Amino acid sequence: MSNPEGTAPVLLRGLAALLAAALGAAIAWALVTLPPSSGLRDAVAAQIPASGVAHPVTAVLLNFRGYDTLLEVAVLLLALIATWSLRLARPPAGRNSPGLVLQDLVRLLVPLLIVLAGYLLWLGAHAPGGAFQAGALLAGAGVLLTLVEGRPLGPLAPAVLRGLAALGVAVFLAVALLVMGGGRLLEYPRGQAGLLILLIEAASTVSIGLALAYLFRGDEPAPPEHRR
Amino acid sequence: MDAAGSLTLGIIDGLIALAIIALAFGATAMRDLFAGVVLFIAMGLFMALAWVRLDAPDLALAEAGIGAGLAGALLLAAVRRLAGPAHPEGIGDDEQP
Amino acid sequence: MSVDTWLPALIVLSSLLPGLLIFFLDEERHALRTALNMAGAVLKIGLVGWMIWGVFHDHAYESRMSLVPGLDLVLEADALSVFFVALSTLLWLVTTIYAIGYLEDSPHRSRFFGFFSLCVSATVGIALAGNLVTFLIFYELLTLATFPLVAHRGTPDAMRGARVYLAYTVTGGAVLLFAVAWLSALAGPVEFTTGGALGGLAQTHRAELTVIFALLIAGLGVKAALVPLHGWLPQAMVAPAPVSALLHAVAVVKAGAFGIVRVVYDVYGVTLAADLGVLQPLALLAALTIVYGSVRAIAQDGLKKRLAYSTVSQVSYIALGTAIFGPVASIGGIVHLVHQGVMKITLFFCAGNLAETLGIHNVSEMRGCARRMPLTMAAFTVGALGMIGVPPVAGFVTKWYLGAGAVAAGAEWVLVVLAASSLLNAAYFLPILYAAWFREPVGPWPEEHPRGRFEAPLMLLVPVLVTAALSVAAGLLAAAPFSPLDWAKLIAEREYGL
Amino acid sequence: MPQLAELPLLPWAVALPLGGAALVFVVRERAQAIGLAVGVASAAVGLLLALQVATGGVQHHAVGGWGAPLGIDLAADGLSALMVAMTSVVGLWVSLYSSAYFGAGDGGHQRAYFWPLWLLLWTALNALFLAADSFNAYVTLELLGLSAVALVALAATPAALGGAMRYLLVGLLGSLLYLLGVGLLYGAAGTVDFRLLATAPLAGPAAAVALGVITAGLVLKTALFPFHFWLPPAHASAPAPVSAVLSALVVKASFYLLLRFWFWVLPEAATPVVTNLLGLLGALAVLWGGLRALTAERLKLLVAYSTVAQLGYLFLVFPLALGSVEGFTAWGGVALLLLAHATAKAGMFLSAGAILKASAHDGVSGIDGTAQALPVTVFAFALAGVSLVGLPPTGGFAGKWILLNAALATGQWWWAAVLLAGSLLAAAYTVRVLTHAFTRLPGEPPACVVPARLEWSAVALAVTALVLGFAAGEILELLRVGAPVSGPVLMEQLR
Amino acid sequence: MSPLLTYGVAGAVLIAIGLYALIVRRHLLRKIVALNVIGNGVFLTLVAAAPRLGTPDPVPHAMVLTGIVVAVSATAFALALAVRVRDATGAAVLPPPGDDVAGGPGH
Repeated sequence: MSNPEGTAPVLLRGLAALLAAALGAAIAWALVTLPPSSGLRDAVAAQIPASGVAHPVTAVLLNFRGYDTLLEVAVLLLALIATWSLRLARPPAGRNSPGLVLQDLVRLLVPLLIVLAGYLLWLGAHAPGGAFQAGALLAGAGVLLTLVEGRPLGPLAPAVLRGLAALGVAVFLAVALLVMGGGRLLEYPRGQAGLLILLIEAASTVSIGLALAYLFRGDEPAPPEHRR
Repeated sequence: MDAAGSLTLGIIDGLIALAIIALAFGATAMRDLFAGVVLFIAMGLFMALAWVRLDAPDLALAEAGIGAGLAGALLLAAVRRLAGPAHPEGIGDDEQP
Repeated sequence: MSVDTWLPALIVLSSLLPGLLIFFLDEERHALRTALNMAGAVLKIGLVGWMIWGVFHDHAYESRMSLVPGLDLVLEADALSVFFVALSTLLWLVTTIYAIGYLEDSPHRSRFFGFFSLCVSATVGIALAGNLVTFLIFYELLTLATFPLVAHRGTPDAMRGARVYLAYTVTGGAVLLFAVAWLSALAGPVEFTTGGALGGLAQTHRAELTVIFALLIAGLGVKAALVPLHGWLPQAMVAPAPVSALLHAVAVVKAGAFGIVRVVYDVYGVTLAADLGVLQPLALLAALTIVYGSVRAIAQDGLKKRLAYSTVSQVSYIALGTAIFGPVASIGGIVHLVHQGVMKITLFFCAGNLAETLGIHNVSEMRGCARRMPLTMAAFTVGALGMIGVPPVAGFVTKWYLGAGAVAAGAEWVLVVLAASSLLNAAYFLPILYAAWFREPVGPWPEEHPRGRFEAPLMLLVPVLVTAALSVAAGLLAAAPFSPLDWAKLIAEREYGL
Repeated sequence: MPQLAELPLLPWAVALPLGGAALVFVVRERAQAIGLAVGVASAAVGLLLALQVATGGVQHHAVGGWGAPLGIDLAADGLSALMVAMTSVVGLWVSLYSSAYFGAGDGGHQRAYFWPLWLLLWTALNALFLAADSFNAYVTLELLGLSAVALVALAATPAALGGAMRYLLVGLLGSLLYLLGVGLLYGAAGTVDFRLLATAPLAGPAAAVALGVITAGLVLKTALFPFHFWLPPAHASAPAPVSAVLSALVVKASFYLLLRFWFWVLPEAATPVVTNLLGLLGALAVLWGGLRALTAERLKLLVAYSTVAQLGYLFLVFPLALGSVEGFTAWGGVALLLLAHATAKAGMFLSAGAILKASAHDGVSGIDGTAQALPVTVFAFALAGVSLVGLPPTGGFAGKWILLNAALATGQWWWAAVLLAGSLLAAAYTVRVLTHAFTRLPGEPPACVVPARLEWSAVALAVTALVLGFAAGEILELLRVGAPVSGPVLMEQLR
Repeated sequence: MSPLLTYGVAGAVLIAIGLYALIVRRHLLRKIVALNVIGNGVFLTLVAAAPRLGTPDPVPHAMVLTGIVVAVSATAFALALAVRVRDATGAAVLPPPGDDVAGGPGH
């Protein structure tokens, strides 16, 4: 019945078009009529000195709204677990085997990307950049390696691999709870915020890069039933 | 800045916006999946431009790296997998024993 | 925290707890199960006796528990409730004995007796309910507890009968729920009070009250098997004999009738009901049911089916008596709660014995069976004559008071109904008696497997004789203190404030 | 032992399952044991939290010490506490059940992945119920949706994978619409904190459109008729414990957010047209879901459609409680129905899972005779059914009674009629299952051994649904903590 | 016309385009692309809706950054699931819902 390229009957298309147009119009209308406001810009600016970083977005991400980011890293880990739980079949290997040129290019590129990632991570404290951008670069390196070697990383014990994937959540949560003590979750002690944020970001970068790269690969290197 | 400058900027903004819209439409309407994905990646790059224009360099970086780059790579990989033969057996369709 | 606040709850628990325990008993723990059953039944009788004495001396018993603010579970004892409690307690004892004998070595006895006890607990709860919500709760519990009993055999037509039964009762329950919720939304939690609980609304909400009354009767009428809501009763005949006996004499049908009495006397108050003009239609409906049931009964060959239609007819005497304004008729209706119970349970026990010993299921097979099973048939005869209204059996007292009350209330047409129904009763009972006593048996019995030295095992025989004796006693000793009639008079006096 | 009031239970209710999820993912060999332990601990924290709110009133926790609007707050009022407690009770028994349900049959694959996914889902639920911040709620919503879909796909049958895919697409659309609304509200009010939004002067097209898209997205996720199309396939094809969690908890999460926005943030936006429309859709859901359950061929599909119907009841809260002076009656009734359905439906799915192990095939007619093979499990199913029907003395009855009172005392008898029609349909499809279960097969009952944990977890949940009927008073007291509506529990016209 | 408004309206249009495609297109890959288009539209709207005065408000930027990462995670999983569905059913489209045929193993 279902030809993949097929589409829905005309009536449905008409209704869908109507619905979509109405929604779009409503949103545009809402935007046009929005009264001007400065949002939380000034509140953020006022607290930047206490946040441990100079770059406002990083301050919001890792300090003011760090709890969101903790859950966000969890979402990424979840995506990896969920994808692995599907047990995709390996894609037919060897097809479009990379040429020597590409392989050399990758050998050149990967270290560069890793260095660049480290730089972005460090930069995030006071300029655009940070864990996610850096993680993306690491993931890019992983993708390239997957293309030429079929896997983003050298041979790793499955448990170690999973450990690295969960590192971001683990460190983030551990810090959040340790600083809580008697006080509040993620309430960095004065003065140590910058260091702790860097620690969290470093761990997250590794996990983000790893997760994204393995999401690209699709299946788990050593799914349960291959053990024993 | 002077009126002419702001006007040109306004025109540039309009063009970027139009490009995004056009690419989005193409990405969802293209007959050929691969072409659609390519258009989607292109749209991502224009999104990055838009973020720059909106004074959001962080988003520009993230969009280029993650939104366009990695999402694009994932989509392309998926296109390739779907083009390949199906694996009806997957790795065992057995349910809970 | 005195015993006064515990007694009603204890009376319910005295059958509930054994029932719950029995569920977890192993099939083979025959002795322990019997012990639990009997202990519960005897204890209950003791407690009820105590309570009757107290109520007779205007002692008040009330157990109250609040579910949510404005929604209380209330169990309390008044003359009417102990009347019904006494009936169900007594008959539960004999029925339990009978059931133990009847169900020997049939499967799933723990399940059966568990639900059996739950069923009685629910009935007692209905009797003792102190407000409409409590009544409703136990009324629904009764439905739940009886469904597995009807379905007990698990055969296709048992399941069908059970489904029909549930369809009727659950729908009736929903209507009742709606009516009760509506009334509570108007008047708050409706506590049963002698002479009526709705005084406040009498003038302001006449229309609503009339509609709600109709809904209440419709909901209760399903269990009370008022025409045209009686359809489930003949279907439920697939249940084992003890269950049918209980359903017809005590539990389900009686719960419906009792509910009607409660609504008329203790929710609306007979005066308000008469004032709203809702009694006349109820009386007509009851009369119609009486005649209709009797007519249908004649046509039935299946013994239990014939008895079932006879129940449809007989139970409506209660509604009829309730619906005729005036203490005398009320006495007739109320006292029939008990009279019909003992007589009808006798008849069903007999039917069970006949089926057990001789495999007789149809009237046409009963020729000469009295010679083979004289005791059983003697009891059957007593019950049948009682139904017809032959003195001195209990049924006569009922009809006498109904007639007198009707005349007193100036509703002579009721006499016609009574006469007609008596004739019809005779028409479907006398042929049975004649055939059983005076005709020759034709050939061997369908499937004869006598057990024990007597015509039927003692466990089956004794209950029959006891209930038969009770039917006679209720008639003979009607004048004695604490006789059903005496107690019914007490109730009527209190209701009419005489 | 520190005072209950001092315990930082809100953050721990999120941190505990989250850490547990990461742990069982890494230490796969011990996933079962660790997962069960974390489940028990999380349940304990959740119940303590409810106790804390009941005794100490509304609880707040300013994450990072910044406080709204700059930072993110966690908050627990009566409603949140009840939802967390519900999650704890259901989660506890589902964890126990799962520890016996997922064997090593497929190389332990399902077992290895169920635990991290399930604990992440639990994290998402607690985080969502405790979020005082609408954007944070968006993140939890995504966490919830993805883990739920992955758990459905765990069944790995074509039906399950298709159901999961549809579920995922609908879920993502729903949460994107929600995010859009949150963004617009931020533009209009400059905050995403629920309390500040409630006090902010929200008006104009932006607020209206925001509320519109938020409602659309959440209604989509709550599977309100006619957007229920995705629910039955997903819930019916998932592994039994997953079905239980989905029907009992996951759909309630998006409904909870609906309440947050309609009763706290923008109650003034409620017009009779809107509230009655939501109520009407709920009524249609009750009828349609009931009818489909009555005709469903497969047992678990029947139970899934029953969920569609039961969710319909919840939407009666809008016409009956929103903007009415004595809204607490309907508010409490719906809350009770919600809890009763959570426990009863979870028990029903768990028992269905056990029954299907003993039955010939997954059709309703395939379970003939299972009452002999698995009396305990069938008893659990029946008891759960009784609560769904709303027969006394179960929690379902208490809720239904209070809701009836709200409808009739305000003269809106048609909603009462819907409640009764729904009860009759529920009775019909429950009995349909029971008659099959009780039908005695010729010969010996099928010999069948099901792990005791499967049977008794189901019983425990069904019994909880029963007990709710007696705990109704206390529950309503807890619900009053920080409730957006007031009034007596039961109304009386002549007061 | 300020850039905010331009891109905001563009965002609204993207949402409309994506919604239409999500409903109408059959192929799962297209539906997933459509969702990403909606997502980008929402992000644009989010930033466009936020502040109107002077230098930008970093909070919506952080929110959108979170949104982008969540979106890519969801996309990755959705694509994997789509491939799995294709493997199991033979076609990369949604199987019809009302599949209600009894039979097969009890559990």
